[in-house]
This record gives sequence, C-alpha cells and structure tokens, in this order.
Amino acid sequence: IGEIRRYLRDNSAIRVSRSMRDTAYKVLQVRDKYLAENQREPTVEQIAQELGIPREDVVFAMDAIVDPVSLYEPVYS
Amino acid sequence: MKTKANNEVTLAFPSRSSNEGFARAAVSCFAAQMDPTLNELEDIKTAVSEAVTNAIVHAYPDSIGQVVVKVRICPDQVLEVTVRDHGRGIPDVEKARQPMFTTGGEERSGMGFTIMESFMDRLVVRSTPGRGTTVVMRKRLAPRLKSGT
Amino acid sequence: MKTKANNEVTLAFPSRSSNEGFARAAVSCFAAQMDPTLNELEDIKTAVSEAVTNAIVHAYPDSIGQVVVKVRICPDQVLEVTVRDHGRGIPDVEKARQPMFTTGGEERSGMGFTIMESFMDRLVVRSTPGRGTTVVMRKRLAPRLKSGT
Ligand SMILES: Nc1ncnc2c1ncn2[C@@H]1O[C@H](COP(=O)(O)OP(=O)(O)O)[C@@H](O)[C@H]1O
Ligand SMILES: Nc1ncnc2c1ncn2[C@@H]1O[C@H](COP(=O)(O)OP(=O)(O)O)[C@@H](O)[C@H]1O
Ligand SMILES: [Mg+2]
Ligand SMILES: [Mg+2]
Repeated sequence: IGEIRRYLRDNSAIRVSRSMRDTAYKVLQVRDKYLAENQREPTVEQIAQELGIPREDVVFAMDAIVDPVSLYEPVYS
Repeated sequence: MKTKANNEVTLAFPSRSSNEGFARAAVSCFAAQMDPTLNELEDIKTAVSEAVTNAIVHAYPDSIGQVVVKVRICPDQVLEVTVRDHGRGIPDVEKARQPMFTTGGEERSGMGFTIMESFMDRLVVRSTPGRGTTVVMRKRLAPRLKSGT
Repeated sequence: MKTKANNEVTLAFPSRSSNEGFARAAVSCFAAQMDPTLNELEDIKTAVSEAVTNAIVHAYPDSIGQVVVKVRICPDQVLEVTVRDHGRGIPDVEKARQPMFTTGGEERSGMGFTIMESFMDRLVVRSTPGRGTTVVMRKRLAPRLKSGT
C-alpha cells in the first residue's frame, strides 16, 4: 500500500516542465523527419496532427525549451 | 472581497470558437508560473474551457461579442480565473447551475457549471439578463514540496 | 491606416520580468491559428520577446507599469503585434533604433530594435517622452501549400 501511495504521489507530482520537454522532443523529431522527407518545414498543424495533440500544445511545448540541445541530454540519452 | 494578487493578466478576444483553445492555452501558460502538476493544470484547463465555451455559445448566440478572461495568482498558491461577457445573461443562475440543465439543445450536456465546480475549489456566478455574465473560479494548488526527493 | 483583422486578442499585464515568457508563449499560441512553421514561430517569439523586454526594463525602470500586447491576424497571412507601454518614452526614436545604441549599460546589447526589424517584415515605433511607447511589428507568413502530399 505504501508502495502504491508513493507511486501515485510521485506520478501526480510530475511537473509540467518535464512533460513539455517530452512533447518538445517529439515535436522536433517529427519536424526533422518531415524536413528530411519533404525538403521543407512542416506547419504547426501538420506536426499537431502527426502527434495527435492540439496546435497550442505544440507551440506551448516549444516554448518550454529554451535550449533545444539540452533536450537530448540527461533524460533521453 | 478582493485578495491582492501577486501577478495577473487580462485577455480580451472576440467570441469566436477558435479562441477557446487559445484562452485555455494562455491561461495554462500563465498558471505555469505557479509550478502546477499536470493534473492541476488539466483541471484548470478543463474549467476554463467550459466557462469560455459558455461565453462563446450562450452569451452571444447569433453575434460576435467580447470575452474577457482575467487570471490572478494570489497568495497561498491560489489561482483565480474570471471569465466575463456582456452577452444576454442568465435569468435564473441557480437553475442554470444544476447538473443537466441546458438551454442549448441536443448537443449540450448541461454539465458545464458542474464541471467547473468539481475541478475548481470555488465557483461564483453573477449575471444580469441583457447585461452579461461573470464567472469567478478559484483553485488552491497543493503546496509545493521542496524538490530533492 | 488600419487593416481589418480576422481575429485579434489583447493581453494586459504588469511589467514583471516573469511575464516576458508568458507574453511570448501567449502570442505564439494565438499565432498558431495561422498554422505557421516552427521557424516562423521562432522569429515571431524572438521579436515579441525583445519588444516586451524593452517595455519591462526601459519603459518602467524603477516601477511596475502596465504592458499591453495586441495580436491581430490580418488578411494574406499577415500577423501584426503591437506592444504598448505608458512608461518614460524615447526622446530620439531614430537614434534608439540604431544597432548597438543602448541606454541600458553593460548588460544590454542595443540590438533589440535591430532584431525586431530583421525577424519581422515591418517595424513602426512611436514614442512620446513621459507618455510611453508603441511598437508595431508585422510579419507576412509564407503562403500555406494545400496539404495532400
Ligand atoms: N455566459 C453565459 N451567458 C448566457 N447563458 C449562459 C452562460 N453560461 C451558461 N449559460 C446558461 O446556463 C446553462 C447551463 O450551462 P452549462 O452548465 O455550461 O451547460 P451547457 O453549456 O451544456 O448548456 C446554459 O445552457 C445556458 O442557458
Ligand atoms: N519601451 C521603451 N521605453 C523606453 N525606452 C525604450 C523602450 N524601448 C527601447 N527604448 C530605448 O531604446 C534603446 C534601444 O533599445 P534596444 O535596441 O532594444 O536595445 P537595448 O534594449 O539592448 O538597450 C534602449 O536602450 C532604450 O533607451
Ligand atoms: Mg457549457
Ligand atoms: Mg532591448
């Protein structure tokens, strides 16, 4: 029970910044893939559709990462 | 009684349905200053979405009017969101707040106010028929633990 | 000369530095309606950030004042962003717009207006000393290809 409670607490305490970094990482992946395949930039709507999230979330996520390089560092490597 | 806010923003936009998503996103961008959890932010977004949708669909049913959203960060991790319109108003607020009550026909659930009430801690609705409606919602976020473990 | 906007939003907030990030995010959430590319969005955010920072640090150097940002979506994929303050104003706008000109000391680059000019298509600056400053920026986004490929 303590285990579950701890899990729930940790889980519900996920900060927005962390989740946004996650989304931002996916957004950049979709962008890079699209660019490689089409030789042009995808629009926000195209990215949103690919990820199944609202346009605003794409934009919001990109705002959460000031330094795109740092995205690829600790959490995902 | 007005609590002093530590920070606040006012958004004003026409009652177009495309602005519902904007309002929801803008409120959550602003609330992000409070370092909410994802769950808290989802609750806030859901409540804001209901209130703004009401202003768009009920306040100005056949026209475009102004919707004003004010977001205030108050002491003790309290977020206050006010959604105001100058639309047709609500004749009987108590009745309108009942679960399942709707004047909107088939496609409306009548659960908007109930959702605002359950996702926020406090809901005040003031309305004058022919003059408009003001919805004030408050939510106290869980105190932030100092990070470390 | 004012172009008719298809949609617009007004944001008003106190000149706290924490609101710079909010303004940038809110403008880009709104501009998302135009379906921009990430590059276009970056340009817009950079320009908005410079203009809002100026209102925060230069317009109200020792106090907190109101900053108003208006975002308009105009025909032909034109985005217009207006940043207005009622702060101390700029005595010589032409001089202030020169690259490297700053009254801000060491930590300022004097490149704010130059950045706004280069990331947007048009920049108009109006200012009255003691009364405030209005910066209007416009950018035309690339025409959208119809999707299908
Ligand atoms: N801003 C408003 N202006 C006018 N009427 C409103 C407004 N908000 C709510 N109402 C009225 O209250 C009723 C209940 O609202 P709500 O609980 O959100 O359910 P629903 O929107 O599904 O009808 C609406 O059907 C409408 O008659
Ligand atoms: N909103 C404003 N209110 C008052 N002065 C301003 C404002 N914006 C810019 N200025 C003046 O113009 C100068 C140049 O601005 P900018 O090009 O952004 O460079 P910087 O901000 O690095 O000084 C500033 O140093 C300041 O003197
Ligand atoms: Mg409703
Ligand atoms: Mg500057």
